[in-house]
Amino acid sequence: GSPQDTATGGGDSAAPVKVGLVYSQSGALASYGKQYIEGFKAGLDFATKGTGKVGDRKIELTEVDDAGDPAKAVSAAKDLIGKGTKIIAGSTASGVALQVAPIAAQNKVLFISGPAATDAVTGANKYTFRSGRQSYQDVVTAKSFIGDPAGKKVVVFAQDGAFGDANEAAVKAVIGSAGATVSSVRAPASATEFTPFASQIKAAKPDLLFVAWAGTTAPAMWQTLDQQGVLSSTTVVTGLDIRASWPTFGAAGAKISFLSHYFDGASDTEASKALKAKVNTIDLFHPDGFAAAQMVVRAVQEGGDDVDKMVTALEGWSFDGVKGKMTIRAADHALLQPMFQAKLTGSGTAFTATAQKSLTGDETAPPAVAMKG
Amino acid sequence: MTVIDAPPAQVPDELSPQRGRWHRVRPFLPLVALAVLAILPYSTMSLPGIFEGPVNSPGTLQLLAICLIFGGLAAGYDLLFGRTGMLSFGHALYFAAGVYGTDILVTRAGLPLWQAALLTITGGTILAALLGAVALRTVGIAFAMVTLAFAQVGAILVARDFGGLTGGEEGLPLDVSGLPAGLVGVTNTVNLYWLALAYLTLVVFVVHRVSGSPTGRVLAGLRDDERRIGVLGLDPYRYKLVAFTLAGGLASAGGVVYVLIVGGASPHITSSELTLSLLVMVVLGGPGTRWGPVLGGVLYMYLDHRLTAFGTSDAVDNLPAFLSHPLSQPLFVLGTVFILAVYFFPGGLTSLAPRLSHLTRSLRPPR
Amino acid sequence: MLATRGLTWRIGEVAIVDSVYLDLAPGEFLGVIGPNGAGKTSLFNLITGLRRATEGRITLDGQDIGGLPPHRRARLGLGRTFQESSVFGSLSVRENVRLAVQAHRGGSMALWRRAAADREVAAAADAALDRVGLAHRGTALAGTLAHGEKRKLEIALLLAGEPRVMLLDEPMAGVSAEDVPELVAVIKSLTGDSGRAVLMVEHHMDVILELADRIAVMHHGALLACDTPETVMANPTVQEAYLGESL
Amino acid sequence: MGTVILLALTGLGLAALYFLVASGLSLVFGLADVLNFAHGLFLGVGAYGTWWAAGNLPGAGPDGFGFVLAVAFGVAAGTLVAILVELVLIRPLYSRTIEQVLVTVGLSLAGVALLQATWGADARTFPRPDWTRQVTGILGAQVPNGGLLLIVAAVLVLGAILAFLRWTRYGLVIRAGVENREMVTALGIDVRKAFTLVFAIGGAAAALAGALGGVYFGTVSPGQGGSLLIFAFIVVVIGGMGSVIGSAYAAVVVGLVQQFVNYYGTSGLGDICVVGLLAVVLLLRPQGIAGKVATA
Amino acid sequence: MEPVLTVEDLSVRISGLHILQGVSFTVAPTGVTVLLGRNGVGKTTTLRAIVGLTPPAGEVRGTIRMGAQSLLARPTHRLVRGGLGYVPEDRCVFAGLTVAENLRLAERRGTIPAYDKVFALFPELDRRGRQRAGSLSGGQQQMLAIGRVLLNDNRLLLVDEPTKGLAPKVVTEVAEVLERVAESVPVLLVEQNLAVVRRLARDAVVLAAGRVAWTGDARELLLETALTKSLLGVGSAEVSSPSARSELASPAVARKDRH
Ligand SMILES: Nc1ncnc2c1ncn2[C@@H]1O[C@H](COP(=O)(O)OP(=O)(O)OP(=O)(O)O)[C@@H](O)[C@H]1O
Ligand SMILES: Nc1ncnc2c1ncn2[C@@H]1O[C@H](COP(=O)(O)OP(=O)(O)OP(=O)(O)O)[C@@H](O)[C@H]1O
Ligand SMILES: [Mg+2]
Ligand SMILES: [Mg+2]
Repeated sequence: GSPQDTATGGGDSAAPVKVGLVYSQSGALASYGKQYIEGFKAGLDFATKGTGKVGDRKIELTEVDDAGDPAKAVSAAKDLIGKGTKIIAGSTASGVALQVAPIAAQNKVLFISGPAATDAVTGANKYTFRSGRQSYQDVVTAKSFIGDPAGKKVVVFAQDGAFGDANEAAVKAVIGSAGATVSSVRAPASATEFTPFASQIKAAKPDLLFVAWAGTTAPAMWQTLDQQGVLSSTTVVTGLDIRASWPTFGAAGAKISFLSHYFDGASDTEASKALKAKVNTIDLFHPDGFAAAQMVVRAVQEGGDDVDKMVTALEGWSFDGVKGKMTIRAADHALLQPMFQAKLTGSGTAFTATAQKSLTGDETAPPAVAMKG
Repeated sequence: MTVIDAPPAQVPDELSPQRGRWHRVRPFLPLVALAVLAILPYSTMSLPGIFEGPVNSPGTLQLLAICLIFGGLAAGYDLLFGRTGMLSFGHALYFAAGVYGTDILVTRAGLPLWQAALLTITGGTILAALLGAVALRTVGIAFAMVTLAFAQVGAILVARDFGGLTGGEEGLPLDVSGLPAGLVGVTNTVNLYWLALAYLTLVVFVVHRVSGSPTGRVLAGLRDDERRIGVLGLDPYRYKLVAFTLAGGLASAGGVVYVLIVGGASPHITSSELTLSLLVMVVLGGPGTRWGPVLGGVLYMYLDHRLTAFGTSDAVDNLPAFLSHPLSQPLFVLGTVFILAVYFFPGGLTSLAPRLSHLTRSLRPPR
Repeated sequence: MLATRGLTWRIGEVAIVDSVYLDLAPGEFLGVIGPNGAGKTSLFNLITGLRRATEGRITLDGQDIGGLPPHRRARLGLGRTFQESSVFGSLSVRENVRLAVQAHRGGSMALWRRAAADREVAAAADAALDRVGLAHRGTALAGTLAHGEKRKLEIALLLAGEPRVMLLDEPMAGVSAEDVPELVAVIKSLTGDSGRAVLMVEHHMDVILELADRIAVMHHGALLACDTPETVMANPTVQEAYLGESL
Repeated sequence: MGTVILLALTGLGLAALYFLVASGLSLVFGLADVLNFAHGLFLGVGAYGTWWAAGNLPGAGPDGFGFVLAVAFGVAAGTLVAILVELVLIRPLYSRTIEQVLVTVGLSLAGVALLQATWGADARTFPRPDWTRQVTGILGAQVPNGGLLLIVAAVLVLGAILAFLRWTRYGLVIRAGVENREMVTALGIDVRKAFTLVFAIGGAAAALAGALGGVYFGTVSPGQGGSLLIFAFIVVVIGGMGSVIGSAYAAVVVGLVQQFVNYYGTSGLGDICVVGLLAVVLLLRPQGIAGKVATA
Repeated sequence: MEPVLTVEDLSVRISGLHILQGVSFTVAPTGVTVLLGRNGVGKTTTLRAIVGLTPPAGEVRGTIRMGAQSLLARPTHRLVRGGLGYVPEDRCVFAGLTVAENLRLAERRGTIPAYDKVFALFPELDRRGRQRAGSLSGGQQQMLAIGRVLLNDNRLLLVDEPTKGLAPKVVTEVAEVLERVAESVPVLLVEQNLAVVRRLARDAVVLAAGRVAWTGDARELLLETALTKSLLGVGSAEVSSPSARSELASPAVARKDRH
């Protein structure tokens, strides 16, 4: 054989459609990955009306674990592409999404990124889409907590690195441009003792504190903010993470205003009912998997085996997802979607989130970016 | 004088001419292996269970390419650890310098690949020379810790997205628009494979030549007794620095190839865990031997990648929970395999060969 | 040739080596004796640069070498053996000696030449091994040698470097009676030819007496006497402090 | 002023955490000469053991005596694991230092993965008495009780280890055993028992650190031990290999430096300072702050 | 008399090398039995096999008995606690520990350590109690190594080249110490210094090529020129010559010619 052979995806109209799912089954983000895949399967069921087929063609899933490692994800993607897969979805971690996206473009396959929240996936290239929200949408939701930002003082507390940078930049762009003064307190992601940062925040006397913190040290961080009196002195906004993390807020939870991508009960759509029937309790990243499946079905329906047709079919498409009305913006493939404000109540290990308000996809739309590739 | 059997010659391979039946054939075996590896992509053979697809499928070639890179890296690291007895915990830094250096120069500065590669390798080598010059003022565990500290600073700089260059924890995908077309796209994975093979060959050749050279002999002496080397009239510091710099340069060259294969840089390659896994690879294969580290590196990376597939396979899923849960964690399997290897192949995989031949010899009827 | 002037090494308040004045002429064989702990090995360490003297000067051919690191001193022609054998345990006996020969032939950084192909080095190494009677053990790993064999290897390593001044630290310790004459002959041949000077610490008095032109006696770090064997042996302090009752 | 006191006291709390993690590491490294990468696993076992006991062990709970019982259970679990590890994995490899390190590396990989396989990758809420979440006002600073608890525990552990080394022969036996095991046995001492004991103590200290770290962080997660380990290593090395007192000093220095630099400097500088400190200390004094001067 | 130690057909292989090939000898219950032989013949290996210190790569066959009790396959520390004292060849003092700590380590549970006895023999050890053993001179280390075993009561002492590297005066002292020790405890001694052997030994065992070449009365061995020549490779003149000092003191100074 030739070293440059790749299997060609069958043009046969009854051949199954291969879909590769590259996501974290193990590693630090394994539980995000688990929600994603459950959501995907439920979504596939929903979008194909339980047949698992689009027309006559079966959707054939290949799941690959990337363990959160971009190198493994790239290997997996190349392997799948080599075997004739035209659609790849998944990417739990931002680093994975960013490195798989160029592979998709180079090889002209469709890539639908998953829970990875980095803004950089939006507009990455023509072949890359996303099925989850992006950091910017979080920040726009956060803005809705302070009413008119003009003249207000906003502090961003975020960890060092790209995630923190993106959040800080987004706050400056969204709230700062609306007239608020934005400053930031940054901490190393490895920090275990947060008193210095809490003191800095307190000294800044903000009207709104926006916290972007991920990782296992979050509970210690919240406790310190609480102990040093930050939570009771200002409005504190942060993203609501997966259910398993809710109890770790402890008493601090009641003092925080949450912006939420999704939580069980945030919406009451057809899709959410279908999803709930499958997974009992919907969690943060179930909707991402669900939406990805809907997009896959749409792409296959309209595009068959032609990836360019798939792209055209998805661009500008609106559909009813778990969260409500979702729109794929044609210009940069941003996924416009509703976002929520939430409150957390409860104690011990039993917490419930209740929706305060929901924002439509247009209200939280990120600014359009130019398509890079 | 005595009737005691003469001891078996246990001299490091490079430093003495080989004898025996294999005498004539042996020097050519590596060439044969190289040739087989070079034409491997033309084979459509399927090895179910070992690789996902046929040998020449892009996925398999990609996996093999990564394995080969790490084989080369491990061989380079062995120049420090196995051959000179320097325990560096910061070797990942020079590899990462190669990866990030190339990536930044290509993606952010828009340099052509060859310039970026050249600059990166030169830079990586100089970095190794400078940091080595400082770190080598200490010995033993202190040396290990100083190198670890340097590498840790590198890791922090990368993770903090210093100057917006590295992409922080999200990593930096390689901008392929300026790259030669032959290195881009899944269909061209084979070229990356050949590149990796070339890198491995280069490293093995360099390490082999260097350890067989007069300098290599000094390095071997340093491993045993540094004070004695000084008293013989050789400056231990200079020799160690040369080994350190050379190994650093080889590692950054590996980084250049790696970034092409993976198509981007991500911060976990800066972690001390990578250095630890290099150590693991070397010990797994057999430190101070020519093929041990290569084998160890290839095997380690193979397991690292393939175990994720193993963990999700049906065979594992069907086991009772107390087995299937741990087994579906690739790191659990890797760690366990590794512990078992330390136990059952002390001296590394390459020590198996003499032991096996010993076994066959003792099974053969005496003449 | 080699001279020390007021050489002193203190640890805290204690002088381990105490203001030693020594002169070694070309071709001379100077024996060093002294009770255990007198500072003989420490003196060697100062001369070869493994320890830095706290006071005093060391000169080799008139050049002050007190500030040089060990390898620079070795390159100037200073060679030594160690009291506890220190050989390269994971190398073969032959490789050990080749390394020493190579070190002597110039320490340039040859990364690409094949070491095994250097016939001159190999020949010189084999000659050195032959001289100490270890040729038949050439392929054994040095770490597995029996004690006496290691002592011989030490001497072979020294020979390979062709030093002009040799410091031997108890070369006979642990060598079986049968091999003593052989080793004595080897050491004797060291000085015979080329104006080399030898400084040897040894507790075997018969060996010292057979080999040494002069004997230096150390006691509590200081040089008690340095004279012909006859005079030294007759010295009552030496008899009392060092030789003691005969067996 | 209040800020300085607050930073100093919380810095000491952090130092106490580092010391708790480092003490066992230092003991095992200094005495048994094993660079124990599996220390993070022992931490994890201690933390998960406590967490499990508080929920499942009769009599144990998140408060009062029940909490003490839970921590005791966690420490016992950690100790047991450490003993098993020593008996099964480390003992057969004595005098093969590198292999020992490698086995502990393998163990740290496998062990953490095992914790994850059993209890999932996500952080779990850690049961802890309510007062540990409160603060105490000291000279105008609101000092978290959790940090104070760590300081008290660290002082107790330091005292206990020093007493062990000072008043028993084991310290001697082990130091000698590291140099030459064979000779220790040739003096009629069962050196293996002594090594097992050291591992047990190291494991117990680690497990206690894990449990108290759980109190401090409010959660347990499989990777928690590993992330603390790097600073513990730095503390051990700066303090001088094997000197428990040295580790204590070093922990204080590292904790305070991090805390103050993080407040007055830019973020992340604290970490770089600590790493730089390590390099400087090693270059100036390779044996660490309290390490003895090595002789040839 | 029953021998205190019986070694029968002892064979030791270390990583493929057949080092001892069926060594048999006995140690008398009183006095010094000396084990002789060239470098590398296996003397140290024999002693180490007796105390159970053969390296892991080694394999020991045969029988080693103390009285009726077999010593093979028993852990070293048990053997030592049972009264088998061992002074190793390279002294093996603990370099990082002080002299006092080295001694303290050698104390055995249940017996009162005889510090006064040791310090009487080696006052140096008392004086240097706080010095690190690694910085002791070679001779001082040897004293420490011997002192360590003498702290306890033993049923048999195995001593490997105790006079190696010692000043003549100390050699004499060590020989005297051993002589006195041997009055109460039997000693199996490896020694190269024939003067010491002559002074101490009652029985001798000569090893050659991994086997026992000769056993018998030590005096007989040292007196028979032919025997010493063939077994030990030295002329009896050297064996029986007076010490260097008396040699010098005599008018017929025979300083051998140098060339
Ligand atoms: N690093 C050190 N620290 C403290 N004391 C030391 C150190 N090095 C040597 N000494 C002491 O210095 C003295 C001289 O030691 P040295 O080894 O030079 O003696 P020596 O004459 O060679 O004895 P031997 O004949 O027994 O080998 C001894 O008392 C020794 O304890
Ligand atoms: N661990 C080992 N591995 C391989 N060979 C060994 C080992 N230990 C000893 N030998 C070999 O066994 C032989 C006997 O060694 P041993 O030390 O018993 O001799 P010895 O009679 O005590 O010699 P010496 O008088 O020099 O002390 C030597 O040839 C030595 O090389
Ligand atoms: Mg000496
Ligand atoms: Mg011996």
